[in-house]
Amino acid sequence: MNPIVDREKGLIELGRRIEELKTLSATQNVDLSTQIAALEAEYAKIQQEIFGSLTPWQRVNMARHPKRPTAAEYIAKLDAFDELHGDRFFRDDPAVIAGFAKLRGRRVVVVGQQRGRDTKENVRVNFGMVTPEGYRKVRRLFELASHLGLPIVTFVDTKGADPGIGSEERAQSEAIASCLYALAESRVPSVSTIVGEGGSGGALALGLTDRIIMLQHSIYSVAGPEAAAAILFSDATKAPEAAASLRLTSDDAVLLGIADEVIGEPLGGAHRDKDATIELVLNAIERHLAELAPWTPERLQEARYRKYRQIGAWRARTAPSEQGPR
Amino acid sequence: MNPIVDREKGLIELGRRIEELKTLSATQNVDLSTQIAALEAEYAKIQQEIFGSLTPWQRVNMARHPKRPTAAEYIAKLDAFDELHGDRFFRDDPAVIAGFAKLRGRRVVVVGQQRGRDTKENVRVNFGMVTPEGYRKVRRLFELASHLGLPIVTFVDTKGADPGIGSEERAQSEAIASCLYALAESRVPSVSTIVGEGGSGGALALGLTDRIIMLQHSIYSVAGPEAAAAILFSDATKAPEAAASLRLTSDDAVLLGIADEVIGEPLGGAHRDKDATIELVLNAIERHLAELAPWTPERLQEARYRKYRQIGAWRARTAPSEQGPR
Amino acid sequence: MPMPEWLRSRKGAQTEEPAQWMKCPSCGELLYKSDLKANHEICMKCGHYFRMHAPDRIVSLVDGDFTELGAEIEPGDPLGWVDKRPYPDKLQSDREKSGLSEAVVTGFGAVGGFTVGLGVMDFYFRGGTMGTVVGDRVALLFERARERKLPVVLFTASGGARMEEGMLALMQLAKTTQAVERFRRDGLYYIAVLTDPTTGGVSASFAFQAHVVVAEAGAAIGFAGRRVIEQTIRQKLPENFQRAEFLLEHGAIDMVVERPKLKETLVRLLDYGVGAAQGASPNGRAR
Amino acid sequence: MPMPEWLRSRKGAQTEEPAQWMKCPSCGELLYKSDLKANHEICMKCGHYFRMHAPDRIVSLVDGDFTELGAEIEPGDPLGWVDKRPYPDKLQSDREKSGLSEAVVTGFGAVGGFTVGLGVMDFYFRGGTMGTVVGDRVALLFERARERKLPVVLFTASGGARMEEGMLALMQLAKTTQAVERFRRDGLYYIAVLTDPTTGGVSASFAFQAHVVVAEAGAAIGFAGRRVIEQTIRQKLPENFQRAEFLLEHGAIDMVVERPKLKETLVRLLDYGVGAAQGASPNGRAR
Ligand SMILES: [Zn+2]
Ligand SMILES: [Zn+2]
Repeated sequence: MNPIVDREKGLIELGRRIEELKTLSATQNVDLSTQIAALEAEYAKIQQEIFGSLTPWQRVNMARHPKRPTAAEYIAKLDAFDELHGDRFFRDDPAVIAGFAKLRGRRVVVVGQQRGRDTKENVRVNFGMVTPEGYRKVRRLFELASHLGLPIVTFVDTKGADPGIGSEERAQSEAIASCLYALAESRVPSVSTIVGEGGSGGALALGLTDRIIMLQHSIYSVAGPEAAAAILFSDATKAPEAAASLRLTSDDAVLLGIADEVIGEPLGGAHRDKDATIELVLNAIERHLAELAPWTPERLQEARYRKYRQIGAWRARTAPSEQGPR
Repeated sequence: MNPIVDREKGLIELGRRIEELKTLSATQNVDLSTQIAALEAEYAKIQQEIFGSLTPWQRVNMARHPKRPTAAEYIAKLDAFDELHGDRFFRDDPAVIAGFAKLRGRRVVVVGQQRGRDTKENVRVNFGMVTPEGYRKVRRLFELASHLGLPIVTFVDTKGADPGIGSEERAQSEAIASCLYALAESRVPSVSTIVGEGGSGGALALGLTDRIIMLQHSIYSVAGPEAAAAILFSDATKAPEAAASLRLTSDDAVLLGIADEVIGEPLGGAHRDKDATIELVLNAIERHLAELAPWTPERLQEARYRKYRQIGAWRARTAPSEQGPR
Repeated sequence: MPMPEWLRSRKGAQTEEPAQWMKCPSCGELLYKSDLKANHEICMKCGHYFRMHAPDRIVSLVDGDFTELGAEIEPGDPLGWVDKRPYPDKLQSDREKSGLSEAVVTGFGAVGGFTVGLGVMDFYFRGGTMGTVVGDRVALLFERARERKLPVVLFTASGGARMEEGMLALMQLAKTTQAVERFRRDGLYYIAVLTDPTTGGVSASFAFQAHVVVAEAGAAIGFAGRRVIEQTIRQKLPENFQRAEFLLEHGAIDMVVERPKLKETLVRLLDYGVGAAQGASPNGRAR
Repeated sequence: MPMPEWLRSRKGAQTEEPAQWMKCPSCGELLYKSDLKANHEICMKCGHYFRMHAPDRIVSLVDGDFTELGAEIEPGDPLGWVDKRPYPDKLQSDREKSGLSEAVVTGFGAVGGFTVGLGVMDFYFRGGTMGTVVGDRVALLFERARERKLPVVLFTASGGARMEEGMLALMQLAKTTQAVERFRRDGLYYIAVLTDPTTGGVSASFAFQAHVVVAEAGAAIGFAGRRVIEQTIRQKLPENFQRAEFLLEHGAIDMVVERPKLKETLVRLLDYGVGAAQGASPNGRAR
């Protein structure tokens, strides 16, 4: 069970009681305003206590919250969407939703990783873990976008690429490497938004973009906190510590020069007001696309190159140079 | 049983007797020259009778002769060969042999369809019928050649693309279409040689080249004679008639403006003198490559476009034009 | 929408003696032709899709008129082919039955306001097989659309390359591929719509070289024919094998569209690509 | 061939106190180090491939000297990472053990007469993991080779992205991919040699972006680690799973080469591509 879901329970129960009192007050024509105001104050206090400041591990769980809006929900709010399927080779991977779309009237190619919203959908989309077929569909759509001159919009949400036998047999590494390559060579503007969990190379395959937007409680991580704890702390239960060490929050992403913008979430998380969150995200994407629209392909490629090139080089104070035999 | 193999039997027996007499003459020191000369004259006469003029159907069977040199044998006579494997997606198809090579010192990418020389090899190479994985390896190597500026040399020898369930599931049509596309967009010289059976789209996938060479008894056909007979004559035993109607010989290919050169075969077929045949083929390929080497990519593409564009338009006497509503 | 006069005249013999009824090959129901046409040529009882004649398809798509291209390119008999009948006889009887001069009609028209190069193959003419004329007309369509910087929409319906033109027919795969490649290299936009059936040489060339590959619901699509595969593997294939929906699941095509929604879908697909191309700087990459 | 002086000095601590014997982890045989080295670090008894140190690999490949590139790019501790030990301590001890400052050595040298940009990863330094320094050095290698229009040969050996550098390590997949892409876009030639093990972020970026992907015999290559997969599927994997030979069969790599033949193979592969490029007019297409 997701710890955030646990903590929410009392709050949700309190909210229900407030609603009940309001209904009672209206239908029975009794004045309960004092009681209601008291409960509302308590609600706000508890909400602030729980969600006012979240630890990294809590934010990981917020990013994984089962009610959190998924890629499909963002895509549903676009002005138009026509899904395109398949890698042309092997299979259509339902863990990737992709196609032509209009975002605030602008024609784009959109690609999203789809986490399941319930068990049935999770089985269908493999818990949002994309197979090589899925990445090859992604690559195909990136190349299509570049060919037609359409900007690329991605929604990132996966705990990682599928680690199954079939995925290894069908060259998962090559599939991810090809997505990265297609984004690197693309000649159109691109914006990725991390809407939930940005897990490792399987997430970055959709993320080598001109701009990176993160939702406040989304995460971007080199490895899952559980895996990192198991390997580095030799103790999988130390995931909360690992989550803190990994510096995987949206705030960290800004400090480390990776995220270009963070979209605030309602207190309690994006799922507490899906429509407003989605609205903010789409506005932000459109703002970045509008800014990039006049750029030439050469300028886009040069800026993108510099963006990722400068992440690193932590001790080198002088410009790198060649050194001969010594 | 291949009818040509049947007809050869008496001749091979006669050849063996001549060899025996020669050995006897040498070891026993008896003069058998009269007998030998007589048998040799008979050999030549029968050979001329059998092979002097072959019907189209006989040439089909010559093209399918189990001892006929295969792609691997041509490739073995190159100056160097380093095989490259795989489609990067799914499987390495052994029905395609492909890699870097040197042909008369010239660096090339070579791609050949490999028919089996015996039952065991036939099982391994699926009787020379290429699967989508094989065509995707081919496409990858065409693109590699174009990127590195290496000419493309292909050896065509297949009764057709694999018609199995798996091949349909993995989009055989798309795989062949992509090979054709890769040849059309390639910016390097390309020469295909039909060394045996050039069967339908599965053969042409390696054949949209700047130059087309055919061995004398190779065939290039829109459909297998058996299939054509079954469909058009409603009688699969009419394959000989269908073979004649299909105009599938190398002579036809020249008359129809498709083959650029035909390499003569020894009387009795290429397998009667493999080394000499292979030598002639490699010389011809090198001659065409040398001619094309100084051409710019633009000139190559333009000439290639015209080559295939002009095949057809049989009744149009005037230049095509648009016609409005009438 | 009325059928343009020129299209009516092309349909020739067929429209002069119209049979009132059609029998559904799937459920056996007798259907009024006029009702069937009003229902997009889909059986009202069982939903079976009748194969559409090219002129009917064109009329169902274009906003108004249609300017034909390459009608002068007419078939010959390059190989002097005779099987049970001479090839020219077969061509003549298909011409009379269909009112068409060959198995594809190509030209320019507007679809939902977008002027496009439009090609429609007709299975009723020699099973939609591709000989030199189909190759020439398709190539010409891409060449002229390229000159005019217009997108191409191509409806396929084909049993493959036409045997009666031998090697020449096979080479049309090369010709059409080159025309598509040159067209795409200029950054132009190509949508293929695969209808029942799309197999063999057409499937293995321009059908799968489009940016977007749409299939009509239920269409049989593949390289090898169903019977060839059944003979090879000596067992019956499942009913859905090689159907559009099967291909969608196997990742081979972009979408399956029901016929009544085809035009509106095409208009949306055109809008994405054409709208983009207006402000685009295509990069010359092909795929 | 003698080890260049600068390389010997880099190996530092390791060469000062040389143990005479090595125990084969596969068959348990005790092997003289000098014999092992003469045998390409392959167990004389069972054929087990010992993982090679980067300097040894470089010496085994280059004709003469090697000009190092990017040695000044040294690791920091961008996240202030502490698990059981602080990250700087781990770096320091690996530095002492390996004589290397990071998990990759990059530079220029001649291999069989062909001057190339050469990168060699070292599994003995932090399991060959890629942090910002590996990313910077690899990107710099491709940038400098691009300026000099030289081919690149890159030996991978990596457990993936380095966790101790968090998101920054992940972003090195993007950085290196861009450098490879820009390099290839200029028509230049890149050969990757995948050695044991090549997994995770390195496998999913520059390892599989080469024109020719060679694997050393027996090398484990994959995206997910073997243990992760076994935990997921709750069963043991076959021994050959994710081995170079397995990948060859599944079409993922171009060739499997035995270590003693590696140099001669590379020289031939370089000859094809470099020889061609001299007279070529590359078309700018990437793949
Ligand atoms: Zn019906
Ligand atoms: Zn051993």
